[in-house]
Amino acid sequence: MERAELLAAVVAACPTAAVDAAPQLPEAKVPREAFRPLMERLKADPALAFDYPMSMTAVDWPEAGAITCVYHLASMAHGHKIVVKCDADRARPEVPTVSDLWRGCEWFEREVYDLFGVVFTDHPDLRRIMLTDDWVGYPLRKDYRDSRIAGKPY
Amino acid sequence: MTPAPLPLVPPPAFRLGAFLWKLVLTPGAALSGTVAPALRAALGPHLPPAGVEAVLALLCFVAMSGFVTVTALVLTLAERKVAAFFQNRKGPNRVGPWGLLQPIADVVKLLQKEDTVPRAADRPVFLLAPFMAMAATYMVLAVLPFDRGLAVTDLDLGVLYITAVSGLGVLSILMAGWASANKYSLLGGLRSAAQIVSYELSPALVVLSVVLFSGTLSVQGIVERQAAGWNLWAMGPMGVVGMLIYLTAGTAEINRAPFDLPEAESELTAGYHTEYSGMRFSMFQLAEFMNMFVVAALTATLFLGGWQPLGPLAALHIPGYLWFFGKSGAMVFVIMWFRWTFPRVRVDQLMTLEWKILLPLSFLNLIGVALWTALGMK
Amino acid sequence: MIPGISLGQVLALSAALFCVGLYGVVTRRNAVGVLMGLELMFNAANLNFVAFNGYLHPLALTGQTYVVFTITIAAAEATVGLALVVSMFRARRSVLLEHADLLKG
Amino acid sequence: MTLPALVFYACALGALVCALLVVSSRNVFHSALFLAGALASLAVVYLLLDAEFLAVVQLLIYVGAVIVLVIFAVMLTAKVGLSAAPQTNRLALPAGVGAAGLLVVLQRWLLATPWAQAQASAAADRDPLAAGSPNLQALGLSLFTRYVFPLEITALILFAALVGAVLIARKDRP
Amino acid sequence: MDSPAPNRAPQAKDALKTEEYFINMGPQHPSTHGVLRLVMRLDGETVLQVVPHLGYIHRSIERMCEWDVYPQLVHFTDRMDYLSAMSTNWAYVQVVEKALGLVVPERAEYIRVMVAELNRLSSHAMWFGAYCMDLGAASAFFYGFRERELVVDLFETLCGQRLTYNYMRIGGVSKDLTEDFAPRVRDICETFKRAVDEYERLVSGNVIFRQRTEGIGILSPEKAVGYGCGGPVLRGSGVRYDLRKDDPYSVYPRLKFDVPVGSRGDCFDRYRVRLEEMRQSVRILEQALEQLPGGAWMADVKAVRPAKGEYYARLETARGDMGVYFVSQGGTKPYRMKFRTACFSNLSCLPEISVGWKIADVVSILGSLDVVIPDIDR
Amino acid sequence: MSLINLTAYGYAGFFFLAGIAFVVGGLAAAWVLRPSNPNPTKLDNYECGEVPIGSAWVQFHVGYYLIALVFVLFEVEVAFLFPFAGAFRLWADPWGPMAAAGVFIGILALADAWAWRKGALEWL
Repeated sequence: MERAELLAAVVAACPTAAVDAAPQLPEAKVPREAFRPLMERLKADPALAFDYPMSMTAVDWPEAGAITCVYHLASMAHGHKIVVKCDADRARPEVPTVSDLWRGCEWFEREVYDLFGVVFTDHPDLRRIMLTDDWVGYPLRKDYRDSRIAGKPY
Repeated sequence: MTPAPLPLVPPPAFRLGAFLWKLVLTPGAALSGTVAPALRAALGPHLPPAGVEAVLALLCFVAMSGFVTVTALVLTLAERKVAAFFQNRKGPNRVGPWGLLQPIADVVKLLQKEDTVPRAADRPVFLLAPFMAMAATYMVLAVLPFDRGLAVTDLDLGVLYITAVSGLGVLSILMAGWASANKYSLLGGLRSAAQIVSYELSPALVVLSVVLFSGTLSVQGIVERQAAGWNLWAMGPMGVVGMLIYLTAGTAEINRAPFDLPEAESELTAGYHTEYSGMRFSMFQLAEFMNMFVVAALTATLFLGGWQPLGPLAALHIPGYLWFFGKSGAMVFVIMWFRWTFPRVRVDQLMTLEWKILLPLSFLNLIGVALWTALGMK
Repeated sequence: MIPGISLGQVLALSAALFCVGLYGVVTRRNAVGVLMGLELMFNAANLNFVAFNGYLHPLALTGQTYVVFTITIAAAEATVGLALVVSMFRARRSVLLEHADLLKG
Repeated sequence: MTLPALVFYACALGALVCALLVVSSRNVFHSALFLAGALASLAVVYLLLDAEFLAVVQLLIYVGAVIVLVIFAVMLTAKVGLSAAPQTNRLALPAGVGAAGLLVVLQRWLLATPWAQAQASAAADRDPLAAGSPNLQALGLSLFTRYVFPLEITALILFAALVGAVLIARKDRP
Repeated sequence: MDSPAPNRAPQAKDALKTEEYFINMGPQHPSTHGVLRLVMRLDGETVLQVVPHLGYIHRSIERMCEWDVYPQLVHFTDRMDYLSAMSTNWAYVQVVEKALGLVVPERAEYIRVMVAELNRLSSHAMWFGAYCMDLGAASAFFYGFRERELVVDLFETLCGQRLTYNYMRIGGVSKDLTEDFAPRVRDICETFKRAVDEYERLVSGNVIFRQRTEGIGILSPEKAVGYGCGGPVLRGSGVRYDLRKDDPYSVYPRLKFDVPVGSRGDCFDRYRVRLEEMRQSVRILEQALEQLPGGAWMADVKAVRPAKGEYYARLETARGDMGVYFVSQGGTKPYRMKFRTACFSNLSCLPEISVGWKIADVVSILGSLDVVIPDIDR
Repeated sequence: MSLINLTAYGYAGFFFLAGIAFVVGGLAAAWVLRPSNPNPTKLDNYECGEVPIGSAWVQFHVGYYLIALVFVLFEVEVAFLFPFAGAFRLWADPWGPMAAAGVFIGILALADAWAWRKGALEWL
């Protein structure tokens, strides 16, 4: 599916999505309520058939007070790719999980939880994955400071 | 100018070889069944019979300990060299010429290692396990027939004794595995025990078939019976099958690769001797190496005629113990060959192999040998 | 027969082993321990057979033949007994005999 | 004292001490090891009593096989092996007294019996089948001719034991 | 964990329930290939659950990337998948080049293809050795290393490093090929053609090897895709998906090669796919050598300041789908850098596909996934 | 006097002690040379660098026990067959004993077949 078609389909599925065909990959930014239905649609709709979780991560935007979860999805059958974004409130970051749709997202989400502190609701096994269980803070947040590395990266 | 004709003096290497050959031949003739009677005769007038036997026993102990030490050193080096041969590399080559002194260096290293006992361990059992391992091995070594009349002792029930005593080694493994209070050790020990006991059966049945064929249980007697022809072919097709079963199951019984599950390092780190260090560990290792030699030697004894020469080669008058060591060495090489070429089998596959293939096969083999013998007796 | 040892002495050893085994059977709380006591008693009996054979009929093997059979029976007893212990452990999570009231219903 | 007598005393002592430890040790695993010791000592006694085949079979079956089975059973029920609780029940004292009493009675009785007389009249009833053959061959000759029937019965018993044991051990909750 | 039922091993059948217990495999364990810790819940030797614990060598590379300018970040990528560092280098420079809209000289593209394929060869050869080692075939380890050595030596002359190459640059490669590069690559191609055949002869047909790998750890195609697996793990499950063909980059469209796939998704299929990939890499190398153009090996790069925006690019490393995502605010340093590594996703399926198998099979399955721990932990 | 050669067995028994003496020798030599610096961490059980979870003396799977169980019965069978094999050549007419042994083996083969079918030979 071409970019425009793809994004049209996304908008059809989720009218609140802000789509953008300009960047490198077609992109759709959805509010949190619409996020989960859209993802289900992306997986289930045979015309879209996004079955491959390419990547999933988050970006911290302290000024905007948001942590943006970024999902890169691909379709094996159609060969198209899409970026789905969903903002989480930085103060109380919560995003519904999609690990039941793409099992690979289970660990991706754990990593984001570990390093950004985003809670994925209904995630089956939300534990820290890289850091120890008693670690304090979320190292990939922009305001994270660690006394051991503070000020001096190396 | 023509070059001067070469002098007809054998090259030094040849002379050295001839000298060594003489050196080997001499004790062979002397030891073959003459040492013990001579000593008995010499000591008889001076000591009570028990004293004579005590002196002899002590001599046997010293000789056997020397033998064990030397064999272990040679086998460790051989193992590494064979491994290197199979792996496109040189193996030990720094200590001494061609790395020949490497085992000495190993021993020195092991001697200097700290001897740790885990806090949680069952201390007395933990400390005793290596003793048990070595004692069981020594008891088997006592009946190995190195040459005609050259064995520590020749029992009427020789091979049955071997079967019984080699089963004692399993106790040491269970002791070590239990006492270490370590999961890998316990799992390794249990696996090992199950494996050893399972693989005791088919060698026992193969030994039975040899006993049936030879009509004697004495190890020396079995070798004597093979003067006319080695059991390998004297027993017909059953000889070959029996030897293959014996060698396979023997390899499994001593926990060598590809059946080295008890110490499968990719699963259980080091199995039952995970917690052992230094000399205590090396005693297990030593017992394992000696067991490998014992299996090789018994294969040679039961099927390849032990110290008997190969028919037409009897005219060469090669001493029997050289035949024995040659055949055992060949079998040792085969066992090492197994180890360095095969992947490790999985534990349930291992059990399947014994209980569903080897055991029925060795029963059939036994029946075949019985028929063969009964038909041949007329 | 053993030179210097009378039949009575061998039988005394056997009797002592029997009593020790009996004590173990009666007192052990652990079912495996009880079975071990039983093994001791079996062996005391075997020793008797062998001793009588060795001392009184040294040229016949009747006693020894008997012992071959009793060893077999003992082995069978041990396997079944230990299987019972294992089964009991599964059912009760214990091998202590005071917990073995399966028949009390 | 002759050397065999000395060996006998040593083994008798070993067997007795091991047996006592079997019934008194708190750790069941240790008990099993002591049982192995006691049975191995008895094997030596068998040997002294001219029963060489039995001696080796004792090693083969008891020490090599039954003990392994016992140890496996201990490991299957391992927690018990660790408990610091006493391994004896409240019958310990009366049972001890009873066993000791029985022992005393037996010993008196045994030592009072005129064994020397019996030994003197020891039958020279040589087994015709075993004439001139070593121990094991003689046993083989008689087992597979005269005792064929008990032999096959034994096989059936082993069969039954195997079936029973496997069924019992595998059975899940009652 | 959802129901593991469809993937249960056939052996684990009836309900001989005993106490379950836990065993640690790792972090210091011979077969976890680094510091990975697997906590296994076992019933006997049957695995009921595997819980991987990661992060033992987490270095927070993603955060460190935020502190450095773009050209300085290449060396971080060396330290992720250190066994195919050329590909990880490339994955990073590729995305920055895309962000800059930089056209890389054709020669540089060909050089990149060649070093990446060489690196794939060395990585797979090493994997072959390590996997056989996991299965207990110690000798095969050295066969894999023998061939890998040629590649590593070549890289050493090319860029001075044997493992962490730091060879790629934004806009090209750091140095041109050496004089002897072409003949040595031809030599390597010939060697690998023979070597892969030798691997097949030595290992593929071995009964024990087949028993340890066939039907073990089956990963269905749907599962493989759902877990985001890539590379040989994905293709072993029968999904014909190779980024070199399906999401083409660089000059791969000009090169002819096949994408091998498995049929059942078991360990053996993953093994076969990797061996076949080595043959295909040789093909690619030969064609790339033929087509190698002259000219510059480095573009003229002025300043690396990608325009504000987000960029994602991926390529096929030896282990699978490596994606790099970064957010630029227009400066000289990335605002956020994310490496989506192949091993992270490939390992994530381990808990599911190892349930119901034996401990030994977990080793086999883990080995067949070919994980490099620093690549997971980053 | 003994019917059997006790001296021969004496050597065998002595070699049990000899094995122990050998280990004593080796350990004594090591005792002279080896260091001893225990510390609490060193004396911990090895569990791949982690603190062990629970005791190692957990209750094990019944599969091990079943294997040992079948083994004991076969070991008894082997013990019975040794006299048969030893005496085989002494029989003028071995067919009778062979039949006896055949029945004996046959019954136990049935037992084996039963155990096989019941899955007692399946590993864990």
